[in-house]
Amino acid sequence: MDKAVLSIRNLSKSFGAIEASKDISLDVRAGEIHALIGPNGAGKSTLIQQIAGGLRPDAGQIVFQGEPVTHLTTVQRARLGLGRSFQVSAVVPDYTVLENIMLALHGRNRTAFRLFSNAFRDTALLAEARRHAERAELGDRLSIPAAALAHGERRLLELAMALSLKPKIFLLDEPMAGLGNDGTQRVTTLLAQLKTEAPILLVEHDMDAVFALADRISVLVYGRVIATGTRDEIRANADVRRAYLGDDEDAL
Amino acid sequence: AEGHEKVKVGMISTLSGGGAGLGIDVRDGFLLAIEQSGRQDIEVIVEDDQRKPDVAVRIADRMIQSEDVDVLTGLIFSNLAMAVVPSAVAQGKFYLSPNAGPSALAGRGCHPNYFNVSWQNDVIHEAAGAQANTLGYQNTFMLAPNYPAGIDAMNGFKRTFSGTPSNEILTKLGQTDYASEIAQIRASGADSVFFFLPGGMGISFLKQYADSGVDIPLIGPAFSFDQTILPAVGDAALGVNNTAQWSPDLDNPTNVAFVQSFQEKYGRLPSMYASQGFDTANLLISALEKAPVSDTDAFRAALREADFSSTRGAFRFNTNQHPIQDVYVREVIKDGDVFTNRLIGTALTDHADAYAAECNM
Amino acid sequence: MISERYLNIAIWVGVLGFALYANFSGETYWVTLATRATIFAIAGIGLNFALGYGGLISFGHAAFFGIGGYAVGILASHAQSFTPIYDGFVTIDGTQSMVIAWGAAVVAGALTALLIGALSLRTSGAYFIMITLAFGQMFYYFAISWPAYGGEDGISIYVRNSFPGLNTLVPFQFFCLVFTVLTIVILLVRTMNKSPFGLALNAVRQMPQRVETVGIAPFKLRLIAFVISGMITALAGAMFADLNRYVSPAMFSWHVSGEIMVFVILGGVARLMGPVIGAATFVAFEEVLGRQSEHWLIYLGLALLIIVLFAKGGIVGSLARRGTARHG
Amino acid sequence: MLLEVRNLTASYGPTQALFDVNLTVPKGRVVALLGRNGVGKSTTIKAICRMLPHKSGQIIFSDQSITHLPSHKAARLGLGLVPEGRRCFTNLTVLQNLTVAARDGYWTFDRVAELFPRLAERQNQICATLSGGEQQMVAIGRALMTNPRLLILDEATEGLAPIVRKEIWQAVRVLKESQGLSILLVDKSLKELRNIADEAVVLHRGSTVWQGEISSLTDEMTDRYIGV
Amino acid sequence: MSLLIAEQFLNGIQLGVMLFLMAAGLTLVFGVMGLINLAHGSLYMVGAFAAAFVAANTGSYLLGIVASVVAAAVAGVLIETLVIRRLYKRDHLDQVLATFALILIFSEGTRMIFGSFPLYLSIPDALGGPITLPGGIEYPLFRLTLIAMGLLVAVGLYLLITKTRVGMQIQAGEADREMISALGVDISKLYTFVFALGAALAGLSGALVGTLQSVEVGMGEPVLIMAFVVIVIGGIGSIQGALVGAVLVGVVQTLGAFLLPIWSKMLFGSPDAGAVLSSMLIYILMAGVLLIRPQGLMGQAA
Ligand SMILES: Nc1ncnc2c1ncn2[C@@H]1O[C@H](COP(=O)(O)OP(=O)(O)OP(=O)(O)O)[C@@H](O)[C@H]1O
Ligand SMILES: Nc1ncnc2c1ncn2[C@@H]1O[C@H](COP(=O)(O)OP(=O)(O)OP(=O)(O)O)[C@@H](O)[C@H]1O
Ligand SMILES: [Mg+2]
Ligand SMILES: [Mg+2]
Repeated sequence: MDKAVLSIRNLSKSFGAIEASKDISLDVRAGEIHALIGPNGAGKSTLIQQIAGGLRPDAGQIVFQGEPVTHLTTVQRARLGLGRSFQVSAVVPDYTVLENIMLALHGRNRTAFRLFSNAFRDTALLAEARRHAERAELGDRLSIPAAALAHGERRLLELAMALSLKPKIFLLDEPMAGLGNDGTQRVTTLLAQLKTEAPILLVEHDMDAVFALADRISVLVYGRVIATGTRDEIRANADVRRAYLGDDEDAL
Repeated sequence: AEGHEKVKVGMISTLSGGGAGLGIDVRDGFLLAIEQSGRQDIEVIVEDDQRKPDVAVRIADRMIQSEDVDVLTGLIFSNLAMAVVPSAVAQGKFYLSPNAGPSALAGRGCHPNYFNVSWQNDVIHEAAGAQANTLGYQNTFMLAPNYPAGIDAMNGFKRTFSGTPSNEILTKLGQTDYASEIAQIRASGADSVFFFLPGGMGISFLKQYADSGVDIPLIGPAFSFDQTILPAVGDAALGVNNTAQWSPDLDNPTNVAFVQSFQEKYGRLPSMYASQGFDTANLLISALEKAPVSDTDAFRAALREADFSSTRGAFRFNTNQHPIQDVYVREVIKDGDVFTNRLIGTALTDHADAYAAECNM
Repeated sequence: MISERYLNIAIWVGVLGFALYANFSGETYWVTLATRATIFAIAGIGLNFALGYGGLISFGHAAFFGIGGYAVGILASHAQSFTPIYDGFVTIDGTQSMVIAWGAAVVAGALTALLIGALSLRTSGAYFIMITLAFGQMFYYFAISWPAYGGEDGISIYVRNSFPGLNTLVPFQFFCLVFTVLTIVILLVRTMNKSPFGLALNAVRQMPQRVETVGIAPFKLRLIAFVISGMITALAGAMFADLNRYVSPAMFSWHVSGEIMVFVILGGVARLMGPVIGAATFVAFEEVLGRQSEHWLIYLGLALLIIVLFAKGGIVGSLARRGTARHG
Repeated sequence: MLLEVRNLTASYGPTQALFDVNLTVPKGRVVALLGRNGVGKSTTIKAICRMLPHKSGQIIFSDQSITHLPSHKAARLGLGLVPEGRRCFTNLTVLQNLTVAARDGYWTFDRVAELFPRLAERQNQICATLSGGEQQMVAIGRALMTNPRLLILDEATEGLAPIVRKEIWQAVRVLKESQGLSILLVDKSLKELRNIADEAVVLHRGSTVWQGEISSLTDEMTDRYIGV
Repeated sequence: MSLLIAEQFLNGIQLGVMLFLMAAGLTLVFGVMGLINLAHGSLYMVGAFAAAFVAANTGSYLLGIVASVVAAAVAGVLIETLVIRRLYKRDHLDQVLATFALILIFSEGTRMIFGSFPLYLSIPDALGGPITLPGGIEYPLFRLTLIAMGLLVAVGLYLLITKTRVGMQIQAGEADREMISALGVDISKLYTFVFALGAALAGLSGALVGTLQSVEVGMGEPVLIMAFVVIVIGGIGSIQGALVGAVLVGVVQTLGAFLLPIWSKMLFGSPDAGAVLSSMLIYILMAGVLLIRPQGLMGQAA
């Protein structure tokens, strides 16, 4: 608990009659992958959005590295080191893989408002961008526009952009969605490495991946955290099985 | 203009877009006079300004820089005249205005090469004020769009009107619905309504006024009762008194011949604008008969003499080279199937505009 | 298909060459036309910066064009009548100097764009198009009905403003000045488009939420782009005033906004030289067709229609393939 | 044979994505389209649904060439598509999404609501605000409501909770068995596909490399072309 | 005075409904199909000219109205199939340029056919003159007819868009054309139909409103801008919004033009400032509304 990088305290959010977050509290600790699972519409993406700053909670606190950030904008939070990927790929479609990553690097370095220097002049920065692309296995796709990437590759680019921000925490919303088996494998390996750099809050429906990666798991149902615990605790939890996993053992 | 005997006239007029009807009539009247003069040495280049100041300037530039015209004419609207005239006359060209007469060019901004053959803007409204006095109106409701010509109209009317305006309303330029103004007129208790709403605004207002059942008499400058517009207004305009320096039934030989030949040539009744175009051309021809345009001073003097017979009767130039003329009162009538104007009196005799004193030429 | 870079150079050389040819063959009026096209090109480049790169479809750029023009017109009219513009604890006089007047126009354009942008950028999509149109119309009606500076009659600048070392009344000298400005503006825009700012700006057009999550504020990006855009267009307005020696509310009309947009689309949206070739083509159409027939607008309409329907990416887009990748 | 695709090629502008795709979907069978990311599975499906301009090759649906038909006509012959990335009509409500293109038949709103109770709960919510999984349900329901003869599912279970996924596979099985519906599907979980598909088509770099009974798909094949 | 204000309020509402009528076709095409059609004003003009021409030649106002609808619808079908159809996939910009070109073509074409002078179209005798409303206000019958037509169109459109499948399909087409077509809806034909309907409405309103105003080339332009203002204030895609927006604009414009000069006279001794402000008023209103609600009064947040 002492090493919580991100703490969420009693967060609540409703859309009209729909309560998407109900009094949610959870911590993400240094060095861990904290998976957030739950049925569709449970409020996972809504929670991620509130942490990232896209939505304002109705009540509650978000504390990042000991500082409350609830009142900050998305941009300010991103600068503090909240690195986020989207559930629906949101990369810049006309930009090549390299350009997308360079955009992230300029954002991170706060150089985006330089009007009169060349964005691609800095060779060190370019080299770094290539490194990030390679980590996401996009090393040979550098000059392909994102729009022309297959669905799966676009997800990888999404990850590459997140990691090039060198965030203090990763907020990943379904990074495996749409990836084939080998893709899932690769991302799993990548995430396992990444957590040594920064903890990860991972939303994912791919249970193989979740159970392979997560140090701890929180289960969200109807906006409420019904359980938090280790993989085994969660796997054994009857409520979780009923609400989310289903009883069919072999599907896991 | 050295060497060649031909005289080149550049006519920049509004031939497309809103207000094109006016430009077309000025052009047709002008060309008719040239044709009737039988002079082959006058070459007229006609261009459309689309009622856009920058287009007018561009055409003027071309006529001056590349086509080397001697005389410019044709502009319909004051704002276009303000865009073209100062720089054209500064470059030594003559400009004869067949329609617009902004006060800036009549007063301090007058120029030896600028001649106005129509009227200074205020004059027609001054005549309306005078006619209002004649009719015994005491409190007139006034209506005009909110732009310089509208404000000139208000001022012109008030300059001669001896009653007190019951209300003065400036409407939005281009407004098409007048229900609100008509309600105010109805509630005002005024004994008459003076309005200046050129073009489509006037058509809309007249139709709506007629339909509203308000029966306070209207009076106004000729612009909303001209031959270009009357067919579109129809019954709604019948009987309204309006003021102009010309009327189709003015009984002088020049005018009778003009009206007849215009009808023959173009198959429609001439408008006041057509008569102005006709007069402008005749002024030019009269001056050319006395001096070549290359002899600037002599030509200017010849223009100043205004030795031509105008469709409107007596015509001479004041010190600011704007007309001194009679302004008449006309009434809208239906002559068979055709709506037109009939002369019913003279509002102002030998009238000069109010700005001449400011002009020191 | 040629590379965009060569096409760009060809366009630049083409405009300059035309003016040189016109000047030395004594066709002064053609020089004036080239000047007109050059000024329109600058206005278009201004709009293209917001519209092409930033995706900000402004239908109100006439506001900046007009503000630039009026800045020059007002300063000149005070200089002509020897009355100060402001006579409080400091005295601000009018001026007939291009450098000062154009500078004032750029500053006025920047302030106007800052105001309009700060308010309008809260909206997006068609709402943005319409709110910018609304601001343009406000300026238009204000200029028409406010009597202090001539209302609809506008302001006449009897003598063109002066520039040190030049006789601006000579059409070719004035052209050279304007063309130099165009060249500088092109180079500036090119630099800015390749800068990190350009990278972010082009991204925010396509995927604002992504730009946000890499820590760049979209609003700030857009506002800066809008202000730069307004400044460039205001500069063009100032030069237009000097070209015509006249300013009027017509500069604020929505037709002008539409025409500036036509330069951009005709030439090629988000193409560096698109507005230049677009404006040149427009001016040529206007000139050639306008002399053919009273009904030339119908031919202009048809020509525009054919270009939109069949030349995707405008003239530049259909002649040149996309410039090489940014890091090329 | 309900659907037959022969020597299909397709391009996105200058880049060719499909080189030689061949596949058949017999009546009443469930065929899985397999291959790594980017091999052209979605492109094949787009081409079948006539959403890409035709390049070359033949597409025959119930003995009729649809190679040159516009997409709505092909659809009316009985193609029901659940596209990759959901593509719900974000400005419509759930109910409107489901009914907008509905055609008469077995599937009605009530039956879809039975399959996805959540949709009935949210029937008047605008789709833009639905969660990812909820949108996926809408996309499936929407295709079912056109009562197709061939249902095409492109990653239809992406982003769905395991429990929902199981329900969908269950429903697919029911569709096949009780109604004889033919199904072409793409999914990432080979494990789950093996339980439900009859046949498999394997794509590699825009070409078909194999078609046959899914049970005869060897580990060597899956290793090489799918990656497990 | 207060009675006059009441009457002005009524005039404002009347102007509003008239604006809605003018905007109705655009609501459909812009609001629902998402197409920026600058040529809306041209279709309005086509309707007015057709009505004036037919009414003058047959002597029947009713035939004129029928002609306006038919002519505009035919023009709509032509425009849609020849031009607009190719633009749905393009962005707003190309639509703006192409329809801007259409304005030029229509305006000059009309001028070539009918000349530059305004045409005559007047209120038929049966609808002419004022009637006395309960409460003693005299009100022109024709204006009341316009109000009735406007409301009728509003209700009709509302039902079409929200209650019919066709309405849903159009909206779906706006969100994702390719997809709705892949689900078996012939969206091309549907769009042609909707565009023609929008054109017919524009033509109808051109004839009706043109009866009260002037039938001349260029009459459509102010209408176009006003129609956009109305729709944007109301919120794109919402018929109720367009109606509310139109009435708001009508009332603000009418009362503003009436009261601002009076207030300005009281405050500064001259009505000028008020007149200046009132000519900018609806644009100020629009900017104000969008600043508070960037998606219009009844639009959905994007
Ligand atoms: N703007 C909104 N208005 C109304 N309801 C909303 C809004 N945004 C989200 N919701 C609802 O809130 C609930 C939570 O949505 P959220 O996207 O967080 O789910 P999720 O857990 O990410 O689901 P999934 O796994 O399917 O992506 C859903 O039922 C959704 O419909
Ligand atoms: N719009 C497009 N423009 C250009 N190229 C594209 C486009 N869409 C896809 N491609 C390319 O076509 C190829 C096939 O893509 P497709 O989407 O069909 O793959 P897929 O097999 O469905 O992959 P995934 O499993 O990731 O969805 C890929 O190489 C991709 O880069
Ligand atoms: Mg989600
Ligand atoms: Mg795919």
